[in-house]
Amino acid sequence: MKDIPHFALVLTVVACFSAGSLAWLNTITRPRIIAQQQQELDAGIMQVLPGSENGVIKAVENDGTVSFYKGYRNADSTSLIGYAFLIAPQGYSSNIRTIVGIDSSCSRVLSIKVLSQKETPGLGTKCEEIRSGETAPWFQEQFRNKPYADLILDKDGGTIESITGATITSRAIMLGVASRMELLRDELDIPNTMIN
Amino acid sequence: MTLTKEFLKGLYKENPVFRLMLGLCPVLATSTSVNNAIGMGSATLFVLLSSNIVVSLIRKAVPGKIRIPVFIIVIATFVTIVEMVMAGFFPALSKSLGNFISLIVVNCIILGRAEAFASKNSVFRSILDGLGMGLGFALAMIIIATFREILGNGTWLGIPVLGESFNPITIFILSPGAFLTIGYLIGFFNWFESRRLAGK
Amino acid sequence: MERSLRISPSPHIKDAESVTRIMYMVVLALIPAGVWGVYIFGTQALWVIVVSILAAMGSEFLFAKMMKRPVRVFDGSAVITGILLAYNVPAEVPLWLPAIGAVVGVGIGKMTFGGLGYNPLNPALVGRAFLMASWPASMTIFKTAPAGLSLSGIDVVTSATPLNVFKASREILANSGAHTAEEVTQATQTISELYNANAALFFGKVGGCIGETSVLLLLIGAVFLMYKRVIGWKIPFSYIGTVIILTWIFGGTEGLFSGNPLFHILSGGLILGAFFMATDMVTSPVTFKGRIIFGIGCGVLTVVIRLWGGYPEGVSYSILLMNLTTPLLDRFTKPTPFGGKE
Amino acid sequence: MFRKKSFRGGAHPHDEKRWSADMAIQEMPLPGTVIIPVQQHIGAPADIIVEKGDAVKKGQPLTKTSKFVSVPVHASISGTVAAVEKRPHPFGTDLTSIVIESDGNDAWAAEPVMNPDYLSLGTDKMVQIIGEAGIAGMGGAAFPSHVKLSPPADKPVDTLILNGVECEPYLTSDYRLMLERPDDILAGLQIIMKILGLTKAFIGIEANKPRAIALLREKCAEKKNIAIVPLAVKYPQGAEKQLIKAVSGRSVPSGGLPMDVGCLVHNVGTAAAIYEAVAMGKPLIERIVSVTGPGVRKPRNIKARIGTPFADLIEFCGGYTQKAAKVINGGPMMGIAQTTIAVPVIKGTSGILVLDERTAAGSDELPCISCARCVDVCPMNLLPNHIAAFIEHNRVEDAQKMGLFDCMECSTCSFICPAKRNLVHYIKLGKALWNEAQKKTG
Amino acid sequence: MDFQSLFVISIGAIFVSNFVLSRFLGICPYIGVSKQLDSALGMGMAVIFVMSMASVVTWSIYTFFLAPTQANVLYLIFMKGSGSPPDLTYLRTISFILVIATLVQFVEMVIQKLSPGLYRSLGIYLPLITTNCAVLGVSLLNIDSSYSFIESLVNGFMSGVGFTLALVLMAGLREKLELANVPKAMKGAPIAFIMAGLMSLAFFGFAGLKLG
Repeated sequence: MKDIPHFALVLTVVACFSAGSLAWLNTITRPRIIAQQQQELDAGIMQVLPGSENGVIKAVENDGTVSFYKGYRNADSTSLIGYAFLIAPQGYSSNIRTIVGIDSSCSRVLSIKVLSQKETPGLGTKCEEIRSGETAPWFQEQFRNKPYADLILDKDGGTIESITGATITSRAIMLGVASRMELLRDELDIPNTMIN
Repeated sequence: MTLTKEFLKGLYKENPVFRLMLGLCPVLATSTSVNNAIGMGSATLFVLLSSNIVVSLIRKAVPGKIRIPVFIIVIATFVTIVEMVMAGFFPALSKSLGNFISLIVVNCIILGRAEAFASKNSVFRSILDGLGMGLGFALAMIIIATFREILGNGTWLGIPVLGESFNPITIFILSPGAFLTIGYLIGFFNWFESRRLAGK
Repeated sequence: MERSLRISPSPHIKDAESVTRIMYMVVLALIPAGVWGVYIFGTQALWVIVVSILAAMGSEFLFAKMMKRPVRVFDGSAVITGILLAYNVPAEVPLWLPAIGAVVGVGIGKMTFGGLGYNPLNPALVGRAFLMASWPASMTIFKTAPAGLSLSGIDVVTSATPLNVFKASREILANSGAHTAEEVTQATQTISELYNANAALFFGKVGGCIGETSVLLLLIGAVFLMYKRVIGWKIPFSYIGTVIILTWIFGGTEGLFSGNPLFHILSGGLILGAFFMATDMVTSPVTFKGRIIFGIGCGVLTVVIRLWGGYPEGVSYSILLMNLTTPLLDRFTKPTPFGGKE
Repeated sequence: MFRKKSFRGGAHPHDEKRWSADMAIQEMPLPGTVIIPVQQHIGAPADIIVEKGDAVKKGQPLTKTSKFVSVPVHASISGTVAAVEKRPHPFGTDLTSIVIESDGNDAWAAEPVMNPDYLSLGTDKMVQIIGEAGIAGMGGAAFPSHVKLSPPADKPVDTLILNGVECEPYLTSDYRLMLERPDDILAGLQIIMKILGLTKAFIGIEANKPRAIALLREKCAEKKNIAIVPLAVKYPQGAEKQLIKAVSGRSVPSGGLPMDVGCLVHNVGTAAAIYEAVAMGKPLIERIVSVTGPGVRKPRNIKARIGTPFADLIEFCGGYTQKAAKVINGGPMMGIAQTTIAVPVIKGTSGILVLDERTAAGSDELPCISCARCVDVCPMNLLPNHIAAFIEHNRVEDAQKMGLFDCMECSTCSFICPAKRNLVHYIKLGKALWNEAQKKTG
Repeated sequence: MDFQSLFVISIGAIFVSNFVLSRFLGICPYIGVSKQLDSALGMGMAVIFVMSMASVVTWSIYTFFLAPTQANVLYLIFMKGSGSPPDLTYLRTISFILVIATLVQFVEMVIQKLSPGLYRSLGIYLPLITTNCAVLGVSLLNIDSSYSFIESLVNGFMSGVGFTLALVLMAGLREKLELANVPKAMKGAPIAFIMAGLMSLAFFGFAGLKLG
């Protein structure tokens, strides 16, 4: 048992070295990681709120966490383009992190962008598929300028073409967009009559 | 054992994946594309090499009874370094490898080499061992990923190789494909090895 | 007087039944359903069947040669694999699809394990699951309308199997809040139409995979096999019985005990699966209790997948899953030897 | 029809009794030489008490024993001991045998005399006579009969069953015996009942022998204490444990004996032999043998001396047909194929079956397809396919855990197997391997 | 805590995204300890136990020591609740693996003391579990999915059950494969992988399962 101080010493030294080096490395990489995440998000928001590239994006907080974003056309934030928000509906095998931009009256989708998902390769992953000759994912493009009332899949008699063999993924995204829009309307106190 | 052999053994004779069958979880999980395989392979190579060096350096200072915890701390430190660097500089790769970067820490090859080799050998030999084993691991991953990506996606390193008319056999990038590919590859290497031995 | 005599261990007489005979009896029993499949889906179905059988036999031959094993292409088992695989795909599939399925089923599912008798899973179902995982889109398109026949009011062009229609309608009813009143009414109406289509389902005037549509013809084959004692009653009856009970309890749209078991028996691949695939000797338990539990397990899984799973039909997956349990079932239901303690 | 009782499992091979069922028992001409193996029963062999060159007479004991589970053999003809040496035995190996050359006189050492008062002999005396007469179970197993008739006091026997099932295909010797000597059988039965102090007994007969059932029923019309039980035609109906189950509903415990459930089974042939021994003092020197099958010209039921070579019997039946290919001691299910017909008839030889090319043709073993037919038919409720697979892979211990030693080698599983696997062969091998391993470990 | 979400987690952990067959965690013991049913059962029980324990412990460590929240113990003690809480999440790998290694040792000692019988049946598997990536995997997964305490516990337990299910099925099949006529080169691990592939193929039947 007289070894114990020795053991403790060795372990402490090793642990200190380890903790020290990690802490140091963390100070270097952490800002990059945060910046990267922010950049990705900003890029996403700009993409789903066309016109905001030259303006500003403001985060609206609710109970300390970001609830949604407001996108302005100009730098002095007077001309509102619309709102953007993140959704992560449960798809087939993952949460599909998607950013959605809607217009200022909360009545139509401007554009959506899937940020990350781990759906079934070859099926659900087609929500990010770009068909040859096109520049944007066809599935997400269908949401462009789609009125709230038209957020219905073809399988349910609507106009949004679902991904073959991946109805669950398609429906998850569609319902995710629609239900968050509804919530946002309540949050912004926009009466339902305006959009129907 | 000559130094050359020390290095080469990891590539074929004691290949961690095909012969020793160690550290298979990341092999199966992240061999969906050659890109991921290279990323995972390099990460493992880095951790293996670094931990081999450090373990070999401190081997005389560490009492035998606490060597395992010390090794684990060393390995975990390097894994965390990889995690941070990857998240900071290769965000896309970091995202697609996910938790399997963290899980390098429980990859049996790394602790296995630290315990079985680096803690008993000089730094130089440990470097060669780490390099050989790490490259062997990475190579094995790339081989598996090559089969899976070409069959399952029609591409290699993202470049279409089988043409437009090829209808990818999606299952190869799904979980059953991983098991089947590695099963048949190990079977092939067994067969090859028995042929080789019989030829001698 | 003295002559060279044969010697061999007892017994010195053997039953006339042989593996090959059993296999070809199954083939015979499967023929009527296939003929019906070709009649309603056209010659395309015939080609699918032919390609599938040839691919299964061909890969059996090649793999046996490769592994330097005795070649038993004509023992009938490869033919059955080919037929069952073809019966489990839609008539519309491109012909390379059943070919690959048969090669995978026989090559990976059977020959890798040492050939007939050693395969842990039903080779045809392995082939089908492989295809399903790789090309789900091709595997679930039922474009060919049954010749001149259709379920009233149901669009046979887009999603032609009754179970597909059922599942879609059921989902609408389950989330009625997210749908318009009109859709809900239509779904209710569709389900009641399905429930009233027993005759069409029984005679096979519906869309679906090539060999699964005609309950009548499948039952004729099954009765033949039972009469010939090729298959027993335990697995199919416990399987179908379980489906009846569970769909009656949970299958309804108006709470518990409102389901329509008859619809669930007659539609999809249940009859084909229960009598021809779950009873596959190699991959099902050998003990009495084991077979009963096997059947019940298949039934439970089929209903779970049909009602709550990602696919409209769960027969093949449930049989595959139960195949995995076969060794355990055999082990834990080992009968007490005669005179042993019960 | 008859109300038929039975057991779980079993199979239905063609009974093939037609070859010899209607052939009345014929006496063999006196053989020139008989070969009498010392060991014809289960248990310890007896000591030889004659030497080469000795003159012996019919019925004279050739061996003597002091051990309980053992019986002597007797000379079946009069003549000279020509040799005491190893000779081919129907069990497949060469065993010590006493070869007697006939003097043509067929003279008795002691002529059997009818003792009208035999039933008043004491129980112990009867058992002693039976033992000295060399009677061993004549259904095939050849267990010394007097041993069976001396149950230990703690296992009282209350049910006696006479086995007239003869479920092996082809064989008709018991059938002919029942038809031609029913009185002897019933007298033997009464002796056994007396020894055991029983008032009631059963005779189990398969329903495919309606004439035998009717005849015995008629004979027993006044004897209310003997019940003739028709049994379902199913192999192995005649196996001891299955017969007990069918008749009495009792299950002999695994590894146990019939007396554990208060039962005792004797073959009808044994009963007749017991009668002859007790009432007339005649030792067991002859028995009924069915020589039958597609390989003999004139299938017959023969009363043959113990020790008569198979060749003589086959000759007496007109010799082989063109197609004859296989000679079996016993029935086709459990009998043993012979390499030579120089082997003699022994006490347990109920038949000599000669099969032709077609019936004898074996086929290649295929892998098991788990069709479970063997499981369904196994009268012992085992999983023969699994046991055999374990033995095939040299895992005897696993096989033993699966009930290897519960198997009675009735061969029903091998018969039914569509993959033509010799399951029973594996099982026999497994038992041998296990015993060997046990011997090694002590 | 609503029962339904726990039910969904359970079904997911056991069937839909089975730890071994779809997440590829714990492959080494899955291939290594599946030769015999008895040892598979023993290993399974040990894994269930350790995974539940580890889920609880690592969740607590993360929530109270690493995560930048107001409830962070370090923040409350050393910074007296002022300023912004420190983000130590980058230390999760290293802290989790140490905690798991210690936990396994500890569990081993406790079981040995309290129940020698249980120790004999589980003990030999415990050291193997330290390098079983399923344990670290479930800990990370709990954090990634932002599970609550109870959810983490249930997820840990049920993932262990899923692991055991796959392991036990595999053991049964491999005992049967021992008697099969598998080509020589494929014997042992290769055929086990093929079997695993087919098993995960069969488990696709559970994909998209939505109970509740």
